[in-house]
Amino acid sequence: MTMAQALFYLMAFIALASALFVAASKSLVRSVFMFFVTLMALAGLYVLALADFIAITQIVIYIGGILVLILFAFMLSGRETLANLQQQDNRFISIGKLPALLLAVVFFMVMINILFKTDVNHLLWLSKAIAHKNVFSPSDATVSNIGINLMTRYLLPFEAMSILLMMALIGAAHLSRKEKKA
Amino acid sequence: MENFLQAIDTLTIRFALAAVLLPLFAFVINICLPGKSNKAAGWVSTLAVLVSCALSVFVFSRAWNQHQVHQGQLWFTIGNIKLSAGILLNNLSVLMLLLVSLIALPVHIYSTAYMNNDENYKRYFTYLSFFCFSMLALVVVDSLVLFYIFWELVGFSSYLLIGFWFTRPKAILANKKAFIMNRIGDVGLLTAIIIIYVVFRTFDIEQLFGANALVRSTAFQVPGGWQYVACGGIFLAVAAKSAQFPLHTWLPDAMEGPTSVSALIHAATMVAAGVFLLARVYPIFDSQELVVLAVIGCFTAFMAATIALTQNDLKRILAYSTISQLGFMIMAMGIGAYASSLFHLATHAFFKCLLFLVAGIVIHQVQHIKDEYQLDIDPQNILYMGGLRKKMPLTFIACLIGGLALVGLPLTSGYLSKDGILIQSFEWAEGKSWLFKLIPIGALITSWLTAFYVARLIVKVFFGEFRLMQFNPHIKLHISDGAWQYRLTLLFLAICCLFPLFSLHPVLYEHAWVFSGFSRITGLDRVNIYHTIIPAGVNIFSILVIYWAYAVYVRQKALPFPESGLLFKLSYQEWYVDKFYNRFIVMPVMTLSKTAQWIDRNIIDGFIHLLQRTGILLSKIAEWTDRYIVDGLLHLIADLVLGIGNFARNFQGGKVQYYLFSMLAIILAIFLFKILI
Amino acid sequence: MIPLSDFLIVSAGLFCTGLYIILSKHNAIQILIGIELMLNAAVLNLVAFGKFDRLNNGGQLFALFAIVLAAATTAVALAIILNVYKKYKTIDPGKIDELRD
Amino acid sequence: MNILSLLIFTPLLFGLLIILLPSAWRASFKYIALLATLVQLGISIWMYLHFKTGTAYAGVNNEGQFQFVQKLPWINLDLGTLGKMQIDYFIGIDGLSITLVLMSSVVMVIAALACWEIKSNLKGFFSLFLLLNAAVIGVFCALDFFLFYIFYELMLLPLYFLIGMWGGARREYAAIKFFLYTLFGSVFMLLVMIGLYLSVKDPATGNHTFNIVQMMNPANYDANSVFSVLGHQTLLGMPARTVGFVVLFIAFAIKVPVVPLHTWLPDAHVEAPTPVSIILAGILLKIGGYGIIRVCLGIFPEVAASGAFWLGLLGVISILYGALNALAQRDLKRMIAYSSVSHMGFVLLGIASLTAEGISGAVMQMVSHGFLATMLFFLAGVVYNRVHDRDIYNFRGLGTAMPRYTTFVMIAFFASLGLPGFSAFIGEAFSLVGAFESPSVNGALPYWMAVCGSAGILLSAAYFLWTLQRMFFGSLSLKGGDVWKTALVDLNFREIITLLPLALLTLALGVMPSLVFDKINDSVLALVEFTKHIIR
Repeated sequence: MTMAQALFYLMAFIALASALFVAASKSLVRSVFMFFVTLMALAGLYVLALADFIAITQIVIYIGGILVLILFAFMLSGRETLANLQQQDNRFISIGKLPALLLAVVFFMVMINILFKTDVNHLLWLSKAIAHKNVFSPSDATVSNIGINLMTRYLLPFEAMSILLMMALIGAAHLSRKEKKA
Repeated sequence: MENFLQAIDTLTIRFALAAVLLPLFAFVINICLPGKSNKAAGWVSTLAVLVSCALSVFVFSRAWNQHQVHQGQLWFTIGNIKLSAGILLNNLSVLMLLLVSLIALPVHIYSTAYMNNDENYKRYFTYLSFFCFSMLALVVVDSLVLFYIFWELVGFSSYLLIGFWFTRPKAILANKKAFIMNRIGDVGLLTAIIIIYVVFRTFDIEQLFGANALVRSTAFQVPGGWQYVACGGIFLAVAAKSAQFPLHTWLPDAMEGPTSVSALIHAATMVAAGVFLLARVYPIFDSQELVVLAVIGCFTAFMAATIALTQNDLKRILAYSTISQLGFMIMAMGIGAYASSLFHLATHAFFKCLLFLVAGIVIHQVQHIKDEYQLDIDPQNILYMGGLRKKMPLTFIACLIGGLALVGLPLTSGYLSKDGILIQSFEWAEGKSWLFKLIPIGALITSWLTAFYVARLIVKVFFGEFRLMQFNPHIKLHISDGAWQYRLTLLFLAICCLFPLFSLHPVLYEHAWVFSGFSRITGLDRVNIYHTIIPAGVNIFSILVIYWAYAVYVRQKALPFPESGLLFKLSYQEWYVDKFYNRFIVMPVMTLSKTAQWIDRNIIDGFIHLLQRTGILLSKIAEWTDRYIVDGLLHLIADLVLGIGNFARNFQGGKVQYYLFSMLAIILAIFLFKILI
Repeated sequence: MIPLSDFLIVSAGLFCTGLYIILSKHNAIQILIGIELMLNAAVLNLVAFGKFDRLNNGGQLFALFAIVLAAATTAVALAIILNVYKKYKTIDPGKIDELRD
Repeated sequence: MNILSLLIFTPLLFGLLIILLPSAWRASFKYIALLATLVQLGISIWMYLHFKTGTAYAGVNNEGQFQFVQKLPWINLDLGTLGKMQIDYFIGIDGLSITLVLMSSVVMVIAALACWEIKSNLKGFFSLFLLLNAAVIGVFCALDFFLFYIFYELMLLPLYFLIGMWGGARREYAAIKFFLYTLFGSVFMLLVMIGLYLSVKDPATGNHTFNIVQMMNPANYDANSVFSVLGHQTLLGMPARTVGFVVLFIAFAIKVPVVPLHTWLPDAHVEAPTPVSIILAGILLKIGGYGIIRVCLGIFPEVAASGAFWLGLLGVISILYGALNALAQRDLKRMIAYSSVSHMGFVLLGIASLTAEGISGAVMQMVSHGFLATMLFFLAGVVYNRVHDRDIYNFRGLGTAMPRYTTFVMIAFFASLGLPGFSAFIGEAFSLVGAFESPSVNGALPYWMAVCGSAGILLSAAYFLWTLQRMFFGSLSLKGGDVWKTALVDLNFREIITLLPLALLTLALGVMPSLVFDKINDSVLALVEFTKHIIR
């Protein structure tokens, strides 16, 4: 087992375990922080998938942006809200949640089944990509290529994305503003 | 010569026709006259009758004992028969024509005074003219259909006149009874006429009953004995019209009409129509049927005479005496005394009319007293009268003459006709078994009974004291013979009741001119003892009876039979005939009609309703099936859909997580489905 | 060399965990977290497949877009949650059932 | 334009006019209806005067001898192998129908005059009234069975509504009873009609035909058809022609009405408004009698002859039973209604005798009863309109309060009970003559039937006189007291001019029966001859 593999399984375990904790945790704050761990583990997994730029983006936007946003929204909304937001009955397994659990487990099994049925590792286009040497190698520098692609091939989605982002931000700001006395 | 005769005949026919139609014109004119009590009406009618009387005299003089005159015209065609309407003048019809118009004339004159104060004066004369028209037409028509028509029309006009005072309950009951009883006779006559028609295929009276008549030449035979039905029908008609037992009870009740009407219709003319009918269709009867007639006539005569003995109503006594005399006539027909019967019909018409008119005057006067002193009495009850001979001498004399004629004492016309009948009845019974002898003996007894009740009537009304005085001594009698119309008519009729009008020989009936007109005469030869002994015996005994009655009622001797006795009751209650009819005929018919109505309501309609209910039941069943089975299926499907819908609705809980859950579950299911299959 | 399938299995596990959170939690923010978890599972898939597109970087770039979009989504979602709370005094989506039939 | 078609469709045109006029003009509707009936009366009088008599114009079973004929092909469908369907618009009249047509026209005028009492929904009433009018005349004129049936059914519909909407208290009951009874009859008639159609072939074209006149000729029947004279087919175990006759007879007997089928009549008459009562009694009942003569007797003469005993029996039962029922009635209109049953029994008796006198008498009785029933119902309507009561026991002594009215009542009553001089006497007497003649001529009826029939005359006198005595004579005494006394005014001008012609007509027919007999005689003789011929 190579180092990379060992790391992968470690990261995968951390990610899954923390995700399960998020699901099981009674405390909202705890689950938010454990979600932070999940995201970090995922970023590691991205690196292991040879996507270092994505891993960085993950840390910056998700952990630096989204998570902080959640926490801030959480904390800025006053005591009452906070208390209300926290009150919850969150046992991991209860009669009410059994169908959800069952569904999730079955779903998981189905997906795994499909994965094995399709034999993902030997898909046709993967084989072709390997044959055309269109596969990242751990030594490749990927960031410059991403930048070139972003400005050339994916310019239109990129611009659309930026406008969408701006609209979303303005919308969020509008929604969360204090209403004047109507 | 032939043509000349034809022309004369035509003239006679025209005169006869005019005599018949004049009252009809008077009738039409009277209808058109304005006002309720227009006095012109009386004069129109009287004038019409006067002229038709004159014409009748003329026609009589032309046709009596001449060849018979018969002219007709096509009336209508039905199938292959041609019905003609025409006039047949032979001795019988001209005699009747003369008689009817001669009686009608004084009655009309009398009525102008008698009805003077009635508010419906015009209506009275309208009806009276109509009656005269029908009666005159009845005697001259030549066809049985026409005969039937006028037969019923006289009945109808009698109905109208009996119910002339239609606000009186008794009058309208009486006229209903009269019409219905006459209807029984009419139905019989109609049946008889039709049967005769079916056999001989003609309605013509001359062809049927004339000199060379069909009835004589062909045997009147119908399969199944229906010729007896025809004779029975004719007999019913006679009995109804001439008030013979068992259909006589309408006539006493008919006295509710004005007295002048009773005189004309219910004494002299209409009731004699039955006898006239017998005379018309005489050849149709064979000897057995004639015996039946004789028995019925004799019985009626006897019964009516016994009833007349005890009645207190002046007009009822006269009515029963009319029935009795009509019985004599029928009996005479039955024993073959054809001419005597008609002779008696003629004489009876005069004296009975006279008696009624006298009664009318008396009643009128008593009515005046009653109105003046507000007495609660029946003005017709003879018990209240008495002693009137001094107050109204002319009336008394007229009544006496009429009464004597009715009894049949010599020098009167009644003597001639009645004794003729008696003598011939004894002759007829000669040589037959003793049962047949009962008929002449019955007739003999009846004539003595007649003497008694006539004497009683005259004595009670004209002799003794005026008995109303006993009730109210203050009554002042200022009554008299009345207006000139009264005197004139009484005088005229009283003269007609004496013998010279009919026979120049006062004692021997065989010399009467009436007999010369009719060929079927037997017993005119004085061959045996009856012709002497009977008139003598009858009259002597009658005088004794009259004296006895005088003794009983004036001298107040004891009554021959007590008032509580069975015989008295039988007589007073008119032999219980009316009560019998009410109980055994009227009531059952009413019950039958109620039953019919019940059947209609409950059985026929009940059946319909049963059908209806069955229909409803079936439709209910169908509806149930429809609702619960056919619709039920539909509802089942609907409910199923609804249930599924409601089940599905539960997913629409508004809970986003459920939506998601169900969505995923379905996707999963599809996946699993795909995988497993 | 880490096999592709391992990535995918991890991704599936994360996805199902997120799914479970979404279905079972009564708190909108936790549900939001579940959504993010599922998004991340997807992004992991993109990245894992993106390894086989060196020239165009399709997988990686779309993973990038997805992350950015997730950020925007979160912002909007949080604003909505706060408003919902203001109006209904609860953030349990099970109790906000005015859409119910 | 054929005059007969004109006669039939004139009222329809006027009815259309009424429908088109705005309701605001409703006051004029009755005058329009009256005008329509008067025009119709004028036409039928013209026809009566121009009606030719003589053996060459006898009609009955001879198509060429009908008068005022119009024959147009109407429905001609080529049915391929089934041959051609041939329905003609074929109208014409002979002696049997002319007097009835004239009588109907007169009665219609009277009914129109009686319509003055109608106050509600005038447009509907008068349009239905005129529709009924057209249908009734059509029935008397139609010579094509299909056309006959259409007119026959067309009568039902307006009558149902006229009774059901403008009638008395129990009008729905009466209307439905009437409707069901008559519908029951006509449905079966339809079956027989189709059977006849399939049996008869027009000799000229070889097609099946609905022509009534051709149905009378035995030669026109297919040898193997259901109703073939010689074929002796059976239906339900009975001879087919007997079944056909019985079914048709029942259909018409309901209309007449013959006794076990009569109970619709008292209810319908009592509940119907006066004009409808008049039409019902005056005309509708005659359609039954006319149908029996024209259709039953015409098409199935040999069955009629063999069944004459039963027809006569039903007639006699109707006479006696109707009269007995009339005797038990308290309601004036019901009494008159039952008297109609009794009087129409004479019609059946006359027809059953199968003699010229009997059938002539029956036709005369129908015409006469048309006028008299009209008069009686109009008179009953008069008193009902004034005080809304018809109970005989509630009145007494009307003679003093309403002398003119009483005069007309007496005329009507005495004419109805068969007083000579009025038309009913001639009708009843000659029906009886026919019945008495029958045993010796054709043996159809026994003597006793005729005797029982004449007893009906007696009973009719009883109930009419009882009513007269109870209601009109005596001293005035009314249930409603002074209110009624003021309400019971004597006849007004309109009522007198309505009643006077009727009284004069019935008198005229009684004095001059030739007015009817002259016109019908040839046809009746031809009919009797024809039935004899067929029977032989």
